[in-house]
This record gives sequence, C-alpha cells and structure tokens, in this order.
Amino acid sequence: MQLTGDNLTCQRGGRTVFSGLYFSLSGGEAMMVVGRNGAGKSSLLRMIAGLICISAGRLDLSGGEADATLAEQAHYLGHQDALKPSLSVIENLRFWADFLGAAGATLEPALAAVDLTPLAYMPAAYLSAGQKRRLSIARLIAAKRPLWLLDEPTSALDVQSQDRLAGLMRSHLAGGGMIMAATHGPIGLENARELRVGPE
Amino acid sequence: MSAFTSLLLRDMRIAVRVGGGALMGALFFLIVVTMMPFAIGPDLGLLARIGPAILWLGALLASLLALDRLFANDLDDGSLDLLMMGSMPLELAVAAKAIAHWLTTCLPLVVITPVLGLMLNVEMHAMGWVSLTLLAGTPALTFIGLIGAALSVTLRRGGLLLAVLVLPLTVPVLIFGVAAANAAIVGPAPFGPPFTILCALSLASFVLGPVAAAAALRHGLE
Amino acid sequence: MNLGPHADFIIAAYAVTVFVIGSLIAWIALDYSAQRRILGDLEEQGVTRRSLRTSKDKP
Amino acid sequence: MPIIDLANPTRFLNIVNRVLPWLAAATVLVFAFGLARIMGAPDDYQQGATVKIMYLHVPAAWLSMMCWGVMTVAALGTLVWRHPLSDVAGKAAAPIGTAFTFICLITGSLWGRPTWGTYWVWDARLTSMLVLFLLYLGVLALYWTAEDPGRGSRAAAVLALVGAINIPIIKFSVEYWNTLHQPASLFRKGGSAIDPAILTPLLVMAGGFTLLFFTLHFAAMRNEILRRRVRSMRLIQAQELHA
Repeated sequence: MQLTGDNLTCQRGGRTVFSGLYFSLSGGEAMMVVGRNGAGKSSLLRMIAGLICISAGRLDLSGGEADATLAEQAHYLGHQDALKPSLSVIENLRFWADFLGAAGATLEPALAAVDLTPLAYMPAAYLSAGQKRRLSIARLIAAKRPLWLLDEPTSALDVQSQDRLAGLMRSHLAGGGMIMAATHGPIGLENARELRVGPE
Repeated sequence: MSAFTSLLLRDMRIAVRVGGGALMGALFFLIVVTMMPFAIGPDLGLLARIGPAILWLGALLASLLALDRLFANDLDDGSLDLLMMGSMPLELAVAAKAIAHWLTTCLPLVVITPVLGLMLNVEMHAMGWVSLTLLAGTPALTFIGLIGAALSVTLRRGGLLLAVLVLPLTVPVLIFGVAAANAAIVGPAPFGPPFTILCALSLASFVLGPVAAAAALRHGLE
Repeated sequence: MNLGPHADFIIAAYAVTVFVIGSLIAWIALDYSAQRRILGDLEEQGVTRRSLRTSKDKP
Repeated sequence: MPIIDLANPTRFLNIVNRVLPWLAAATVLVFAFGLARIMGAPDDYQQGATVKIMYLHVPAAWLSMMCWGVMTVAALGTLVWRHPLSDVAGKAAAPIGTAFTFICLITGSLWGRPTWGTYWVWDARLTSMLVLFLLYLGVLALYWTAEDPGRGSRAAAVLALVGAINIPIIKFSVEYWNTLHQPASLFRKGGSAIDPAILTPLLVMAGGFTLLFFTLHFAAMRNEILRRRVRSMRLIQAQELHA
C-alpha cells in the first residue's frame, strides 16, 4: 500500500500556498509534515483528506480497497474535535464509528485505549479539552482506516496522554497503517521521515 | 446500524436534547400566527377567510428560519469535515440531516396547525385540509431550504442570507399549498390538481435538494 | 348537580386542568426520583462534592 | 427566620423536606373544600352552569401573573444580590407558570365556546394571556437552549425583568387594539358586583391554586438543586479522572 503525491500545488484565495510537492509513503511508515506557520501543513493534510481541491498535481493511493476513494480510507484528526456536547461520550464515539467505518464496531477497546471508559455515559460537554481530544482519537481506533492524517495531534494532551497516543500510533504502523502528522515538535515516533512544506 | 440511520438518529437526538432546537420552529410559528391579528384586526370573519394563507406563510417562515443552524453547528465543531469523509455519498448524508430536521422541526408545525387554526377561527374540517397540505408541502420547504443552508454555510453567513436565497425558490410551494387548501375549503376549483402538483414539488425537491446542497458543500469548502 | 346544556365543556375544562396539573406533578416527581438515583450512583462510584459538609447530612 | 439562612441550599433542602408534606396536605384540603363549595354554588342567571369554569379560569390567570412576579423577584435576586437560590427559584417557576397560563387559555376557550359560540375570540384579556404565554415559552426556550445553567439563568433573569416592565404596556396596547376594532365589547366575565355565593368558592379556589403553586415550586426547586449537584459532581468526576 502506497500513498504518493506528485507535483502537488495548493492555491487558496489566489495565493500559492505551496507548489511542486513530491512525497511517497508506504504501509508501516510515518511522515512528519514540518514547516513554518502558514507554510501549508494543514492544507496538505486537508487536501489528502479530500476537504480542499487539488490545484495541480496528483494524489494516488495504490494497494488499498479498489472501490474506495482516498478520503474514505483516511482518518482526519483536525484542530476541532467534532464532538456534540449534548451527546454522551459513548454516543459520540458510536456515531463516528458507525458513520466512518464498519457498523457494529466494538467501542470498549477504543475507549479503553484512550482511558475514557469510566466516563462513557457522561455528556461530552463535561469533558476537559484533553479528554475531548482523547475521545476524538478514540474514533481512529473504533473505525479502521489505513491512513491517519493528524493535525497537531498532541495539542491539549498531557505527557501521559502523549505517550499513550505514541503507543497507539506505533501499533497502527505495526499493523501496516500509514501516518501523516503535521507537527511543530516530536510526537514520539522515532523512525518518522520528515516532509518539509514551504520555504526553509 | 448503517451510516444513514446513525446520522439521522444522531441529529434527531441532538435536536431533542438540551440546547437543541426541536420545538423552536413550532414556537416561532405560534408567535408569527399570533402577531397577524394584531396587524389585521380581530375580525373573526376576515381571519377565517385568510386563515389558511396565514398558516402557510407562518409555516414557511418557521421552517426556513429553523434551517439556519443545520450545517453551521457541524462546521463550527469540525463535524462537517468528517461528514464529507464518510463512505456514504455526501448527498445521502445531507438528505439524512434534512430528514432529521423535518421530523424534529416541521412535523411539530403540522401537529400544532389545528390549534392555531382554532385561533384564526378556521373551521374544523378546513383545518384538516390545511394540515394535510402542510404535511405534503413542508418537505419541499425543508429540501429547498437545505440548498440555502449549504450555500450560506460555505460563505460563513447565516440568518437573513438564507431567507434571501431561499424564499424566492419557495414561491411555487406557497402558491400550490394555499391553492390546494383553499380549493378544499371553499372551492370551486377541485382539490386534486394543486395538491398533486404540491406533492410533485416535494418529490422533486427531495432529489434536487440533497444533490445541490452536496455540490454547494463540496465546492464551497476550502 | 345539574350542569345544564353545556356540561361537556365544564367537564372538559376540569379534565384539562386536572390533566395539566397531574402531568406537572408527575414530571416533578419523576425528575426527583431520577436525580436522586443519579446522585446515588455517583456517590456509589465514590464521587464526593467539594463541600463534604453538605453531602453528609443529606437525608 | 432570616433570609440568609435560606441561602444555603442544604439548609433549604432540609426545610423543603420538612414543609412539603404539610403544604401538599393543605393544598388537597383547600381544593376539596373549594370543590365542595363549587358544587353548591348557584348558576349565573345569564351563563348558567358554565360559570363553574370561572373557578378554574380566573385563579389560573391570577396565578400565572403571580408566578411572573415570583420570577421577577428571583431575577432581581440573581442579577442584583447574586443570591444562590434565586437562579433555582426562577428556573423552577417558569414551567409552572407556563402550565397555569396554559390552563387559563384552555379553560377560557372552553368557556368561550358556549358563551361566544366559538373557541377563540381575540378578546383583550384572553389575548393578553396569550402574549404572556408566549413570553413564558420564550423563557423556557432560553433555559432549554443554554447549556451552561449559570448563563441561562442570567439571560432568563434579564428577560423576566424586561417582561415585568413590558406586561402592563402589552396589556394596555392590547386593550387599545381591541376597543379600536370592536367598540361593543362582547361579554364581560365576572362583573362588578359578584354574588358572595360565587365569590367565596372563587377565593377558596384561588387559595388552593396559590398553595398548589408553592408546593410545586418548592418541589421543583428541590429537583433543580439536586440537578446542579449532579452536574457539579460529574464535573468533579471528569476532573479527577483527568489527573
């Protein structure tokens, strides 16, 4: 399974954010997208997730499910947590698991993986920023998708939760998954390659 | 549970929980209808004559204004991004949201119509006909309004823009809805033709609305 | 007692009043037992309020 | 008892637990007495037995206005003195006031059918009650929409105060509007000189409704205090697990 970007260009509001970007990522590999503020790290992730159009170039995922688009095989963890405050923790998770992945996914392991099991029936409104982030991460576990697109995944997480996230990412890679993460600092993956976006 | 039903149930659940807007449309409808006699005067004969028209106008405004937050909340908390990444076509996801909205917001409008008709001195049997036309016509309003909701959310503007975009598109629904109601109540034209056209409008918008709204969302989001 | 020709309306008025007040009472009673139950569950899970003083002498 | 004692929700809960059974018993007794008097009350020479609806309609109207008064006082408590129980009192009163206003409207319309020949007439008093009903629904909607109880209470308190100032103006305007369109008034309910045989049961029923209001209000306040405890305990639970 391989994701390749070929001469990618991103234009937003008439401004070229980045151009001529090449990369390739194979199963089991992680890639850190680095660059200055405004260099287009988030734009690149959103482009791969199919949320903004590709101005020029090609994106290709080979070796995945034949009839699924790239966006349907990717998880996107953005700056917002996509949680509804009036729904409980488990209701939020069940909805995204049903919507994004296989119906009837088991949610308990996903909740346990982010250590939210005791709060399963609490409305999401009561959660702290870090707990909301963890619930958002549980979505990646509950619905299986090979490509994880993580935009600043460690924001709002304490050290312990960052370690837990690193463990989850490692086991995702070990299972043949791929990770692309936009980040300003280390997120606990040792063999990750770097992809620099925008000017040095 | 399939993605479609899970989205439908989730939106309905949010609407009826604390902070949701399930009955707000019905409340707005009640207030609009109450305001009318203050402008027109409490003449019961006159109110009975124009009652069906008042009810239709009130239902039109209530069902459109309630659409304002349909996509805006999902945009604000990032859910909209994920809704576009589902394995289900975006058109279906949008349709699920619209159906949930119709069930929680427009169905209550139809249910309280007889009570409001009572206040406007519309006769008992006439109220049944008005409710029936609203039941057949409000899906068209919701699905046409869906397009406006999608357009206004991509521009990150809500409220009046939605009404400005959508109200002209609802003219046929209003014409045939009131025509069908009046035909049933006072005649002399038969009830069948305008009511059939009203149903046809609902069915057509059921197809057109989600397709156009999904297109607006896809092309509008950057 | 003779309610005259409009007995239906009088009975309906009293019935509606009883129904509305009855549902209000039922809602308040159900809400009370629900809140007590949730409080009991939370206390069983070992959650204590910041003002311990008040949680002890609750009936 | 000094009001400051009541500021402590736990103290208030203890008092409510002690007072509520007595209050409920008194309500039942007064209602039983009132209903017995209504049975024996004479019919009106014009309206016949339908005057019996008045014993529900008029007290419900009084109580719906008194309830807004309670909410106004609670609103002052919330906004001016920041009294912890005022939020609770205001929130607990809103649904009860809505229910009484609803009773007033429904009984008015059921009384109107035999009297006027139609269920609803845009008569000045009924219309004012309808506007009051809409105001109540607005307050309920505000509580319903606000996810944070404190913010919702303050918003509803402002609305309650604005409403209290506005209600007399609304009443005046509606009366003006009504006379403008219908110079000949339809039928005046009650009348200036009420027969004591009718007045006594009316006052007894008004007393019963007042007792009922306070019974329900105290019980609803108790629920609201418990609900806030649940909320704060859940927040603590979420916090402890975060650590």
